Amino acid sequence: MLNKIGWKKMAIWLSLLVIVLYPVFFHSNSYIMHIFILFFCWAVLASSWNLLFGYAGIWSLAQVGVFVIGAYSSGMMAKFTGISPLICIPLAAILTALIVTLFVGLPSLRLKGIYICVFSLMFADALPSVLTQTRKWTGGGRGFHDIPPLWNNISRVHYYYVGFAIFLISLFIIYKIVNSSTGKAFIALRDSRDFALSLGINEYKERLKVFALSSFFAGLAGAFYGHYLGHISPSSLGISPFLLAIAMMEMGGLGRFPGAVIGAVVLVFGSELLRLTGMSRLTILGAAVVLIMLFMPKGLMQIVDIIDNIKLRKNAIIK
Amino acid sequence: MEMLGEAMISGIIMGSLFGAMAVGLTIIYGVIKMFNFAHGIIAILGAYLAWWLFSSVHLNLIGAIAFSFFLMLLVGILIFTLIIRVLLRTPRWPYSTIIASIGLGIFLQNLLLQIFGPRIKSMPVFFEGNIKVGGITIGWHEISLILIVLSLMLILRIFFKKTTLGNAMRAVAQSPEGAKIVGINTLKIFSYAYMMGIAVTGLSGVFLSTKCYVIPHRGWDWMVKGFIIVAFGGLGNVMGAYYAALLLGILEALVVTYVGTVWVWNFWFVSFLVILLIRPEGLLGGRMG
Amino acid sequence: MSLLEVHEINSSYDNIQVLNKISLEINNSETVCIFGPNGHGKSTLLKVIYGLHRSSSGYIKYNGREITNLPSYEVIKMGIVYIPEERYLFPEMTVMENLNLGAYNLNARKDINKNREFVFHLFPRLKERKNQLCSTLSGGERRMVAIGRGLISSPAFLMLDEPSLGLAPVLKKAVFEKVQQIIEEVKITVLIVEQEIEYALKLADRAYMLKKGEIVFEREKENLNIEDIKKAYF
Amino acid sequence: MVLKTEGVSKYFGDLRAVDNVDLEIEEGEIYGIAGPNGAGKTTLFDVISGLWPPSSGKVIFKNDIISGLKPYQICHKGIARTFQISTVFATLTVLDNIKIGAVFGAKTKKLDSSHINEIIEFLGIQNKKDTIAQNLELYTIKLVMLAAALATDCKLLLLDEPMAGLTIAEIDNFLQIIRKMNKEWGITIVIIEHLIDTLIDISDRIIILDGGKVIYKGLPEELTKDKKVIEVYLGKGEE
Repeated sequence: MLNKIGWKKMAIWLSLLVIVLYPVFFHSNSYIMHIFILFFCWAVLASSWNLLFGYAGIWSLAQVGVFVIGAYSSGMMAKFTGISPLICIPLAAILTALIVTLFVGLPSLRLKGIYICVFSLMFADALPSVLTQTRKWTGGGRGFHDIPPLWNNISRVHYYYVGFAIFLISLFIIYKIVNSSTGKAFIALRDSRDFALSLGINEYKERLKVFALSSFFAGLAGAFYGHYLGHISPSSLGISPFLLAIAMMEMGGLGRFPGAVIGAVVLVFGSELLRLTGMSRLTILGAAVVLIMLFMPKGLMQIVDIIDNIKLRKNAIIK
Repeated sequence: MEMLGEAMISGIIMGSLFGAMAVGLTIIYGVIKMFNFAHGIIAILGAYLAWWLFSSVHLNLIGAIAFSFFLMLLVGILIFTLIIRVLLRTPRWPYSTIIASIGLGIFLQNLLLQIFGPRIKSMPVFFEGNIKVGGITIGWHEISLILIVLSLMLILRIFFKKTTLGNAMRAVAQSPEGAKIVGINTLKIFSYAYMMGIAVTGLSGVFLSTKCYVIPHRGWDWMVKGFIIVAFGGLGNVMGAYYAALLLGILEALVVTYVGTVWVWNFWFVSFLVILLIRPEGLLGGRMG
Repeated sequence: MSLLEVHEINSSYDNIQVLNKISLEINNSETVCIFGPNGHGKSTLLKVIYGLHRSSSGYIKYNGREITNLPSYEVIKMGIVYIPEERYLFPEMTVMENLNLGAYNLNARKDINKNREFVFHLFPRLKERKNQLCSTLSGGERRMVAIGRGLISSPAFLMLDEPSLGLAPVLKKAVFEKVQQIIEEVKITVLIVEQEIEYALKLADRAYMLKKGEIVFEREKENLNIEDIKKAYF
Repeated sequence: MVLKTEGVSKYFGDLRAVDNVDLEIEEGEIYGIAGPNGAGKTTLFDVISGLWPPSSGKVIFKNDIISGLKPYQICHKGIARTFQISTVFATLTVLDNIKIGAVFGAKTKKLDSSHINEIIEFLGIQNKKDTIAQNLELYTIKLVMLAAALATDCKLLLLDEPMAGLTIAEIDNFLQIIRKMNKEWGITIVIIEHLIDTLIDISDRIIILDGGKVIYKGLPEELTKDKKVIEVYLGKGEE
C-alpha cells in the first residue's frame, strides 16, 4: 500500500499536514509561525524566479525588485484608496506583471542571455533611486509605513492561513505551467533550439508569457508580504534578500519543480538560525552559493533523484 | 567655456579609471567567454589590499601597489583553479558561472566588511599640487593617473601584439578550435587570462580609490558600469573598452555639469539601451583583435 | 615498424557511431590516402588521432608510444600536425601572426625561421600578404595560410584533410602541386583525406577506402584502380 | 508547383553557402538533393525553413512568398523539416516530443490525439511512447524526429540526411516509410542524402549542389552519366 502511493506524495501530504495543523497545536509560539509566513512568501518568490531563470532560461536578475514593486503597489493602493487589501493584492500583482513586462520583459527578451542579466540588474539597481525621487508618495529611503492589514483585528494565525493559501495556489499554478505545453516548449527550446523553432514554437511569445506569469507570482508574494509586515522599505532591494532568493533557487535545483520550495525551507529556517547565533549571514550565504554550485550543481533535488534510483534498483532486485 | 573644459578633464580622468577596470572584464570575457559577476568586488579587493599594505604594513606607495598587484594574481589563480575551472567542465557553465560569481562577490564583499569594517578607505594621491592651463585647474595626480592608465593600455597592447602568450590569448579568443590545432593548451590560457584580468582589475581599483571613496558595496555599481562600457566597446575588445570608457566618462561628466547628478544613472541606463538596440556587437566590433 | 598504428578505434558523435573498429598502419616516409564518401568518418578519424575527438575504445600508437586520447597540445609536440578541412584560422590576426602561431609548440619554435622561409618559398603569395588580416583573404589564400601554419609546426607526420575542398579547379591543381613539393622537399610522412581522387592517387603510395565508418579495402599503389573506387562511391 | 525558389542565395561574410539556386518542386514528388561537404545543402534547408533569411532571392510556397518569415510562421504554412544530427528533445518522452509538433506546429492548435496515434502506429513506435528520448537508439530517434515533423500536419517535408548512421536493414525500412508517407499521406518530400545509389533509388528528380550552386538538375537515371557530377565526386583529374 505504502509503495503504491509513492514516497514523494507521502512526503508532500505529510508536510502539508504539518503546516495545516501547526497553529492548532502550537498556537502560542508565534515566532515560528512568523517564520513560516516568511517562508510562504520566499517560496513563491524563489519558485517564480526558478520558472523564469531555470525553466525558461531567461537570466533575469530583477525578481526581488519585482517582489518589492508588488509590495509597494498593493500597499499604496490600499492605503490611498481605502480598498480592501484582499482586492488590492491580486490587482497589484497584475499591475506589477504589466509594469515589469513592459519595462524589462519587452526590451530584454530579444536580447541574449547575458545582456538580460545586466539589463535586469540595472533595472533593479535603478529602483531605490526611483523611490527616493518619489519620496512624497513612497516614503523614500525611510520606507513606506502603515500599510493596512488584510482586515481589522487580524491575528497572526489568519495571516498564516492566508499566506498558506497564496503559497498553495501559486505553486499549484506554477506546477501546471511547468507541465503544460508552455513548460514543454521551454524544455524543447533548451534541448534542441533549431528543431523546436522549426516545429512551430514562437519563442518570443512563450518567453513573454512566462515573464508575465512569473512577475505576477513574485508581485503577489510581495503584495502579501507588505500587508503582513505593515511596512516596506528600499532595504528589501539590497543585496541580502537578492542573495537569499538566488541561493534558494540554486540550492533547491535550477529548473526543477519543487526545488525552490525546498531551498526556501532550508534557507529561511537556516538563516533565522544564523541570525540567532549572530554569525555573519551574508559571508556564509555567499560562500554557500559557490560551494553548492561546485559540489551539488543539481541542488537538493539531487537527493530526490538518488532516493528514486535506490528504489528503482531495489525493485529490480525484487523482480 | 571653463566649465566645459573642466567637465571634459574630469570625464577623461574617470573614463580612464573605469576604462582600466572594464579592460579586466573584457579580457576575461574575450578569452573565456564567461562574465565575471564578482568583478566590482575584485576591484575593491585590489584597492583594500593596497590600502592595507600601505597603511598597516607600511610599505611605500609604489611597493604597496606592486605587491597588491602580485597578490591579485594569486587571488586570480586561486579563484580560477578552485571554482571556474571546475564549473567550465559542466555543460551548464554559462548559468553556473554567473551564479557562482555572484555568490563569490557577496562572499568577498562581506569578508572585506568584517575584516576592515564599514569605514571608507582611500589611497593618498600620488602627487600633490596642481597646474593651471588656460583657466582650468588640473591636479598633478590626475595627470599622472591619465598617463598611468594610458601606459597600462600601451603595455597591454604590446603584450597582446608582440608576446607569444598574448598572441596565444588572442588566438584562443578568436578560434578555440584553431588554437587547439596549433597546440595551445586552451585551459592553461584560460587560467592566465583570468589571472591577468583579475590583476588588472585590482590595479584599477587601486587607482579608483585615489579618486573616489571605496566601500565594499560600491562594487556592484562599478560592475554594472564596467558591463556597459564593455558592451559599448564590443565584448572582448580591449582597446574598444578603453575608448568606450573615455567616451562615456566624458558624456557622464557633461551630464553631471549641465543636467544634474540625479540623472547619471539614467544616462547609463539609456546608453546601454541605445547600444543594445543599435549595435549589439558594440561600437568597435567584438573579437579580440 | 610502422610510424603510426591505429588499432580497432571506435568513436561516435551524439549517438551515431562514426568509426567502427578502424585499424590502419602508416610507415615512415609513406604517403597514404583515405578515400570514401562524405560523412563516413574520414575527418573524424584524423580528429581522433590528433586528440580533438575522443575514441571510446581501441588504441593509437605513434613511434611505438601510445597517444590514444592525448590532448592535441601533447600530440603536436611529437611531430604530428593536422591541417583541418575547416580552416580554423584566426580571422582578426595577420597572415604573419597566424603563421607564427603554428610554431607555438616548443619543438617548432627553434626552427621557425627556416620553416617560415620554406612556407614563403612554397607560397610567395603569402609573403606579399603577410601583414593583411586573414578575414580579408580569398578562399585560396586562406587555404595557403592553413597549410603554411601546419608546416611551421615542424611536422614529421602530416595529416591533411581535403586540402582542395571548395577551391576553383586551377587552385586545386596548384594545391596538389604544392603538396607534392612538400612531400619531395621535406620528406615527411603524409596522411591525406581527399575527394579529388585522381590527384590524390598521383601522390599516394597506398590508399584506404573508408565507408560507413569501416575500412572497406586497402591497396598498394600498383593495385589501385579508379574504377574500384568509383564502385565504392556509387 | 508546391515550392519554388527564385535566385536564392545565402552568404556568410564572403562565403557563398548557397548561390543563386532555382528550384521548382512539384506536388507529390520526392525530390533528392546531394553534393559534397560544404555544398550548401543544409543551408538551403535552413533558408527554406526560415532559420536563416536568404541574403537575396525569394522562396515561394503555394503562391505565397515565405522568405523572411519566422520559422514558426513557415511551419504553420505546412513546411516541416528534420535535422541531420539527431536533434530530438532529449529529456522529454517520445509522446511529448511528438506533442510539441502537434500543439505548436499545427495551425489548429488543438491537440488531436487520434492523429498522433495514427502517426505513432504508422511509424511503429507504439511501445516506445513513454521512453525518454535520450534513452532511445539511433533508428528510433530518427523516427521520433519524423513523427514530430508529421504531427505538424505538413504538406512539404524536408529531410536532412535522415539515414546517416543507419544499418542497411534500417535504411530499407526507412525508405519504405518515406515512400509510404509520400504515396499514402500525399506529402511532398525533399531529401538530402549522401549515398548516391540510395538517392537514385528513392527520388523522382535530383539536383546536385557544389559550392552553393546547382550543377545538375534532372532525372536520377542520367545522374551517373553526367560528366560534371562525376567530376564533383571523383575530381577532375588533369586534362
